[in-house]
Amino acid sequence: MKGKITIREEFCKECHYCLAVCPTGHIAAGAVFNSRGYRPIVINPDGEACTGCALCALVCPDIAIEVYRE
Amino acid sequence: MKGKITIREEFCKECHYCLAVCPTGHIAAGAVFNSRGYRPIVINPDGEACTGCALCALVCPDIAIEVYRE
Amino acid sequence: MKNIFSKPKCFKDNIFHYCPGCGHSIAHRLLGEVIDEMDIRGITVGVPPTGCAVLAYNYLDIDMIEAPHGRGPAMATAMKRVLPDRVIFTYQGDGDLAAIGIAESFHAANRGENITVIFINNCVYGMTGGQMAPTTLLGQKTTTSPFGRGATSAGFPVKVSEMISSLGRTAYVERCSLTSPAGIRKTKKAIKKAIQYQMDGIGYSLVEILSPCPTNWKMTPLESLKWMDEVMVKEFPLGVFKDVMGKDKEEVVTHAG
Amino acid sequence: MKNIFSKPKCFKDNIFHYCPGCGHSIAHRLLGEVIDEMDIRGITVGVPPTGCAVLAYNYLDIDMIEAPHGRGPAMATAMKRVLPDRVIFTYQGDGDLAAIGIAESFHAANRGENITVIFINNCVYGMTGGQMAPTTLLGQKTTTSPFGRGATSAGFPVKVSEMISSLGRTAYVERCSLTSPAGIRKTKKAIKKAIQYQMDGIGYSLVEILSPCPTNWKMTPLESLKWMDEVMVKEFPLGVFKDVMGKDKEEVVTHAG
Amino acid sequence: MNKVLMQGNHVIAEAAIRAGCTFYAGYPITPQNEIPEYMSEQLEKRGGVFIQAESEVAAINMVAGAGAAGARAMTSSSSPGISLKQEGISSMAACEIPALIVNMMRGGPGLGNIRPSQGDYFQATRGGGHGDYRIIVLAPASGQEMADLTMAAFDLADQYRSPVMILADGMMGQMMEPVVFREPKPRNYDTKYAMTGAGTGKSKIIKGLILDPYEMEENNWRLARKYARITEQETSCESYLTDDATMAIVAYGTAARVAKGAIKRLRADGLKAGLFRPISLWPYPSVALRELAERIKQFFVFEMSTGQMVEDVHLALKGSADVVFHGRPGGVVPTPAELANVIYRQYQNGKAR
Amino acid sequence: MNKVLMQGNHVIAEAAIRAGCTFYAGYPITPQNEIPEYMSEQLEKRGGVFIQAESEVAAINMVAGAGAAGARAMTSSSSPGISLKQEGISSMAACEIPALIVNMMRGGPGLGNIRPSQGDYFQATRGGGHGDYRIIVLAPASGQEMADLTMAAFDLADQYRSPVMILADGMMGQMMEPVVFREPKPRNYDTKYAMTGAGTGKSKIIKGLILDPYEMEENNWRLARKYARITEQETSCESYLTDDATMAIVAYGTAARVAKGAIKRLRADGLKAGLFRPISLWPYPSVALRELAERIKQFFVFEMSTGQMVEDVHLALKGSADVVFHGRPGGVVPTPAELANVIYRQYQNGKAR
Amino acid sequence: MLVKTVFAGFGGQGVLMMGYSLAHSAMSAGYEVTYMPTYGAEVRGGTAHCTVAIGDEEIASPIASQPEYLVVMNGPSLAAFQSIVAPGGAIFLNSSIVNEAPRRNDVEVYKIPAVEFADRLGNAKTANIVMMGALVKKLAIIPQETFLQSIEAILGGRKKSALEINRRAFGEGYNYL
Amino acid sequence: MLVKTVFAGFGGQGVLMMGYSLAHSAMSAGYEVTYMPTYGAEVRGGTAHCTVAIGDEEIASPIASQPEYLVVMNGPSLAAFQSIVAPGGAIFLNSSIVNEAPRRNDVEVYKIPAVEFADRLGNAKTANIVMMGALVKKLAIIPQETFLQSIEAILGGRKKSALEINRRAFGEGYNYL
Ligand SMILES: Cc1ncc(C[n+]2csc(CCOP(=O)(O)OP(=O)(O)O)c2C)c(N)n1
Ligand SMILES: Cc1ncc(C[n+]2csc(CCOP(=O)(O)OP(=O)(O)O)c2C)c(N)n1
Ligand code: SF4
Ligand code: SF4
Ligand code: SF4
Ligand code: SF4
Ligand code: SF4
Ligand code: SF4
Ligand SMILES: [Mg+2]
Ligand SMILES: [Mg+2]
Repeated sequence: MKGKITIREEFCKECHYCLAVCPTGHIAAGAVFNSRGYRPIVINPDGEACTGCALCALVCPDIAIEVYRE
Repeated sequence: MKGKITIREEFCKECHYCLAVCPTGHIAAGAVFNSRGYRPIVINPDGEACTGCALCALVCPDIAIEVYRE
Repeated sequence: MKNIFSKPKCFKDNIFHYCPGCGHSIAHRLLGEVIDEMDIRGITVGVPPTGCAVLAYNYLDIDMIEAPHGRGPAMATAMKRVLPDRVIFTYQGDGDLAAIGIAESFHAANRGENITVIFINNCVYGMTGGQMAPTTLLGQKTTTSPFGRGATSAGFPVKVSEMISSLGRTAYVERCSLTSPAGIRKTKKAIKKAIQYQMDGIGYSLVEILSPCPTNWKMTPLESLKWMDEVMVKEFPLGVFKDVMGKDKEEVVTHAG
Repeated sequence: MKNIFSKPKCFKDNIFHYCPGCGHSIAHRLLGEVIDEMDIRGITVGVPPTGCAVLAYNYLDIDMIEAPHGRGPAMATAMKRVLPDRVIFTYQGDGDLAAIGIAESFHAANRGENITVIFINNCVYGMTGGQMAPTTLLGQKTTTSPFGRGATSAGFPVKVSEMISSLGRTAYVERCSLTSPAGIRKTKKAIKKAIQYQMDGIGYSLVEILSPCPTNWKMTPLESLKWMDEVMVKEFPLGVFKDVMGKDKEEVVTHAG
Repeated sequence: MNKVLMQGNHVIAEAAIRAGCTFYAGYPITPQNEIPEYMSEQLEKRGGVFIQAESEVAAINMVAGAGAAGARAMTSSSSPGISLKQEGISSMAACEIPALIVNMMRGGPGLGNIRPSQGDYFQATRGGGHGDYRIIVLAPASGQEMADLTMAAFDLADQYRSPVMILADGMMGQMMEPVVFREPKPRNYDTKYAMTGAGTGKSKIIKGLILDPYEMEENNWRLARKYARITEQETSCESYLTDDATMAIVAYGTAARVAKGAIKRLRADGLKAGLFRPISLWPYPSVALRELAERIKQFFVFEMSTGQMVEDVHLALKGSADVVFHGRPGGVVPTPAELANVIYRQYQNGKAR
Repeated sequence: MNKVLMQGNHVIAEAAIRAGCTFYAGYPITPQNEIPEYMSEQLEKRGGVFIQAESEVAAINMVAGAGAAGARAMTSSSSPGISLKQEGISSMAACEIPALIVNMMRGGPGLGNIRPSQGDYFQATRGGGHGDYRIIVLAPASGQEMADLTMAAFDLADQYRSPVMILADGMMGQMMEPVVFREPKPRNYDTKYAMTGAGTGKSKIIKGLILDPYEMEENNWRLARKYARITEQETSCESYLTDDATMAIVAYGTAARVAKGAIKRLRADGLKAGLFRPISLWPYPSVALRELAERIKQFFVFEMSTGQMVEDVHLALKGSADVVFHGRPGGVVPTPAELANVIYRQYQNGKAR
Repeated sequence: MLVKTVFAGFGGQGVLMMGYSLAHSAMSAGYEVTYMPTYGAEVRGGTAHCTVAIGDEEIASPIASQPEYLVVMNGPSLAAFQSIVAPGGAIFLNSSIVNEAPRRNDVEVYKIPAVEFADRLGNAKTANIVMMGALVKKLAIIPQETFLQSIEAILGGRKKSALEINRRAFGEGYNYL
Repeated sequence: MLVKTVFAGFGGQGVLMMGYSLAHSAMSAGYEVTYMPTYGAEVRGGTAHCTVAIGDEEIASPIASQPEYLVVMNGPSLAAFQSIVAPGGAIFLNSSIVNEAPRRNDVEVYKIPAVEFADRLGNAKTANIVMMGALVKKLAIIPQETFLQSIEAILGGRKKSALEINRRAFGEGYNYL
């Protein structure tokens, strides 16, 4: 694993911009509502590994994703 | 004489635009103040005859000149 | 002999309150002549500005409504929308149009209101005593630019015709000058065309008229004309900036006539 | 592992009040990143608008002063003149900048004030619920153009970058878009350049940012991005409109990235 | 009679159109956006003119133009936007141009917030603009009154050639209530002044500029006489349960509604409270209030502000009765129970019984 | 002490610069053009910033920006231009930004004329803008007071973080009188709020937006307490020949000057007249007036308007004395003799003797 | 009589429509009525709510301090609003989404699996109408048919089939309690 | 003591300067003083005028209703202002330009051929100073030298020769009466 993301669930607003840009399909839509009525994204159990490319964070309007790389 | 002008003396404000454009030198600066403190132009005793070209009236800001032609 | 020149029929016979050599009254007369020739006195409503020409209704014998400083185009917009078959024009100075009224001017033009704007550019706030206007030339001394207009603090002169003609829905924009018989004739033609465009529903028209303000320029009237021809017109080149019915931009002539 | 992406240092850690997919918060973040990278938090004063971004001070941890709707450029003008060594920017929506604030925007630009304007073009009045903006596209339905914006009554969309760049004393004007990672990176670069120009005393800079407003466009966030790339950018082509330090007008690219 | 459930903003817009309003210009601002939104659709459909102005300044001057051109015209805004219209309003008063201006007040000063408030009373009734002028100010307290007063406003505007303001607030604008639209009066006023072109007759001028001070003075007094006439003839108010009351709440608009609710509770608790509700804020119903003060000696002025109308109460009563002020500014609408508590505490020691 | 003969407008401008004003923004309008004209030359020469704004709206917001940035800043205008500044003034009051605003009143409403008038009293003292706020309003009646009050205004603005207005008129602005410029106080106020960048410390916010109504309410009351403090501490007035007077004229600014002239004549004719002259119009010197009314029972309010300040007189006196109003609106400045005649006729039947 | 009901949920759950339909039908049933929505930017993203007051005389304030009824469409709204319900009042929970139980024990609680019902009817968007069925029944001041006519008047020229689904959704809620 | 003087003439005749110099010198001489010019657009084209009030106590109004003195530089101004002069007052006429005689016979009239004097001094623009010489003499409250110092203070850094001409112009007027 080269990269890793953490999702700040209360920040996510379910816009799915990150989903659309993640080159590895590492992210998936969520199903559980947070306290603000949105379903934050989750790590896609079927997706490929995160490369730490940070594209998801770059397009995320809500600074809901933090990215780590080795 | 082809043309003629009449000067509305109370209207004239002594800007001398008309003097500058009259092709025949028919107009001259005046010397007598009107009630508003301006010295209206006069017919130039030494000038040529008026041709009725109306250039003076065209440039007069104060509609102080009426022009007649035969 | 036949009278071939006297005041327009649609004029009241009052002595102008303007200073000697002022261009406002020439512009008024031209407007009057156009109204006479087009026979539209009865259907025309004018919106004079706050500025030296605020008293235009003392001369033009047509319906006129005073606009708060700069707001003529907003008023005219509404009047034309309410009375689309009337001829509605504003008459505005450079302070009125390009400073306090720039928003209303810009947006009425941008909407393409079918009105006519007669714009008197005299590089200065005449009525209030010669302060710097948006159109004041670089280096020009006025009562609020005592060391001459400096670009760093006041910017370059605003080019109204250029700016307005760049807006998509304007129909006709021309800049004229009152310094010569030819310039005056051209100005009249431009006013007539502008109003004709309005009557034909072609749309927004603006005639910018370079006009002397000897008083605030601290020049004699004749010096003023010379300054206009030699200096002012360099910054404000004459010509048709837009004509949706003709070629889009005629050759820009830099001298009157 | 090393954290390579989290909120800018000059940010407060509040959840944005913006709608899902709104571009405002991306623009905020980019600003924050630029402030971090240039290390200017301590000398920067921001003027947020009246508009959805009115609460920008809840996120950016810098000195900020609210401007009445549209008046940011007037405020910023004064602040920069009083504090020439500070970095002063306004942040404005399309209603704020091009409707109510067009006069202040136009004249601050015309004076060439050495400030930076971050201009969020989302084709709509976001905060008040989606009314027509000066930038609303022809045919676009909004709550005050229920039949679609019609040119005859509302005119064509106002092209802010084009207009501002035509003013003599503006230094740098670029239009960017937030629809893609490349667009976002380019936007950040533009913001940085704009502020750099200010710090170098080169003069007035404006970065227009095409930004999604899914709520008022009545689209999902992803639909919004698509609409921007396919429709909005046609009316508002991207590119550098003015750069007094580089070539005067770069090739205008019509798609983000 | 067709009762409809409608939001206050829509009620005003619909009533205006029914009253013959054919011109609307305005700039969005919460909490009155539904007025321009309604107008944008309905005026377009029903043959009128809707313009989303570039600003409130432009809007008021458009309305001046439309009104001067003979149309029934209106604009609407909320507090900050109304401040921007002040030069225009002063100018319209000077030029005697009829029009309707709606202010759906919100919390102020400055940007404030968008909640219901009554902080613009001074501005509305004292001329936020410059110079000696007044405009008629009407304060509806229900959806029905929104409809009725909107129609009345156009008539008053025509009759007195004056701008007329409807002064309400976010709650009045947003709340829905059942409303019946009455038949408007036919527009039967002299509009000879209208700027429609001189035709073959004399040309007309509409202007506020009068350079000669003595002429201007005469004009100011002429306007003052008009204002006196309006004061005599167009003052309106409601008295609610004042016949047997030992104290009266004085409140208008939303505050008056809350007061009515409080009165029920107070009466249940044994305090004979009544309500004096000005409907016309200018002209203020001073005479009626003074008459009431012949019997009632305790007045409790309640406003959603830090205290503005209370000055008119003092001016009317000139010390002839006790006046207590209670204010809830900033966008707060207290509940009837809250208000009743405050009043009860104020008067419980038998003072007002 | 150097006495100079200077026009009122210049006096204000010079006093401002001496008081440390380094920023001026304004838009030309008669009769105050000499202020921006003076500033354009002097601020440039003396290291300040002069901006001829594109409008009064821009000017007031520039001044807000400069004031917020920590500069002593001012703007000036006359009636119509002041109307345009109302949103900005309300916003500055909300944001608590100190600055000086000068209104050289002219005849109104609307375009009116450029003669001296006092028709903007309501606007100045009641908040022409929206929401619950007040600004301090000072009314000089001489060139010397123009100088002194301008300096005082900047101190008050700083002390209370509030816009302060000098309310005068065309005559005060145009007239020349000998003036001595006193040494201004050093500027010794907390300016921690100023928008100068956060440095390495906490960031600051200046705003008027408070979305939560209860928070806003608390803020409104906080401001109200500030206004109460100002009322307590900053009220000022002059009493002239009131000690033995049987009646007092109440007048401010130019009207008060005329009144002083009238008083000499009246006293010569045997009517013991005095003058009560408010210097601070807001806060109004109600307490002092009330005290005077313990002895004097006849008040003659004279304004160059159709009657505005007279409301404050009524509010102060609450019926405890007779109040007669005399107004000369529209740009008329009556002579002392004219005024004396009117007063004499009013009181000659022994009523006031 | 004066009955106040607060409706609360996420934007998009048809919360304002619930309030409007109640107010409309109460008006049709001859009552005085006010309806007060949340408005302005605060609607954005957050929860939406509205208040309906129904009375037999003029209603003083359209803003509920202590509503008798609270209809709650999601968890956060329950948290935000449960405390304001008048003692002895009732809370209607959209139990398909709200998992939490109210903390209040001085009010009645009705749990309606509205989304399940709606899903079964083939239109998840009618969950709000299901809730209305339950509410209208308990309110017991508006005839069923009056309410249904209001709904139809409000939806206007919608498709017959859609109206039919609404009727059935209403019935489910009505009959559930 | 309270003396009011009105100066009137065309713009360009130095009317405002006359008033200003009088006010300035009266101030230097220790009096209370006010100076009120015409202002605004009305100056344009028309006649200019101003009023100076000199007193030994605070001056109530700077606007003269019945000035004791009127200094008139041209015909139209005479027509406009002669009626306001207080009975027993005086009118100073620039008789080089004003041909008309005042209608008033209850005031003194001094005719000063000011332009002739000024022309003879080589500067027609000093006609106003000539008039001031006459006025200051008749006023008899300001020492000659005080007035001349005021003129010099006002004209500031002007050329010595120009100042000298002013002194002589003043002297001509002063000695003429
Ligand atoms: C709101 C407002 N601001 C300012 C003024 C003062 N004012 C009157 S005319 C004018 C400017 C005149 O200049 P311009 O528009 O160029 O017209 P000009 O007199 O030069 O023809 C100004 C500033 C005013 N009357 N109203
Ligand atoms: C003087 C004034 N007029 C109107 C408003 C209401 N208002 C607030 S924001 C706004 C427009 C917002 O649109 P925009 O500037 O495009 O910003 P966005 O929300 O789209 O980012 C309006 C009209 C106001 N607050 N003040
Ligand atoms: S960092 Fe790159 S790979 Fe990892 S989740 Fe984000 S977009 Fe996908
Ligand atoms: S881009 Fe951000 S806010 Fe949007 S879904 Fe992804 S994590 Fe959530
Ligand atoms: S009409 Fe022609 S020739 Fe005659 S005076 Fe005029 S300009 Fe001269
Ligand atoms: S152009 Fe007209 S105003 Fe000028 S001098 Fe000739 S006649 Fe007189
Ligand atoms: S001031 Fe200038 S513009 Fe005004 S009337 Fe005089 S010359 Fe004309
Ligand atoms: S309304 Fe539009 S601009 Fe405003 S926060 Fe929502 S998406 Fe963003
Ligand atoms: Mg001009
Ligand atoms: Mg926008």
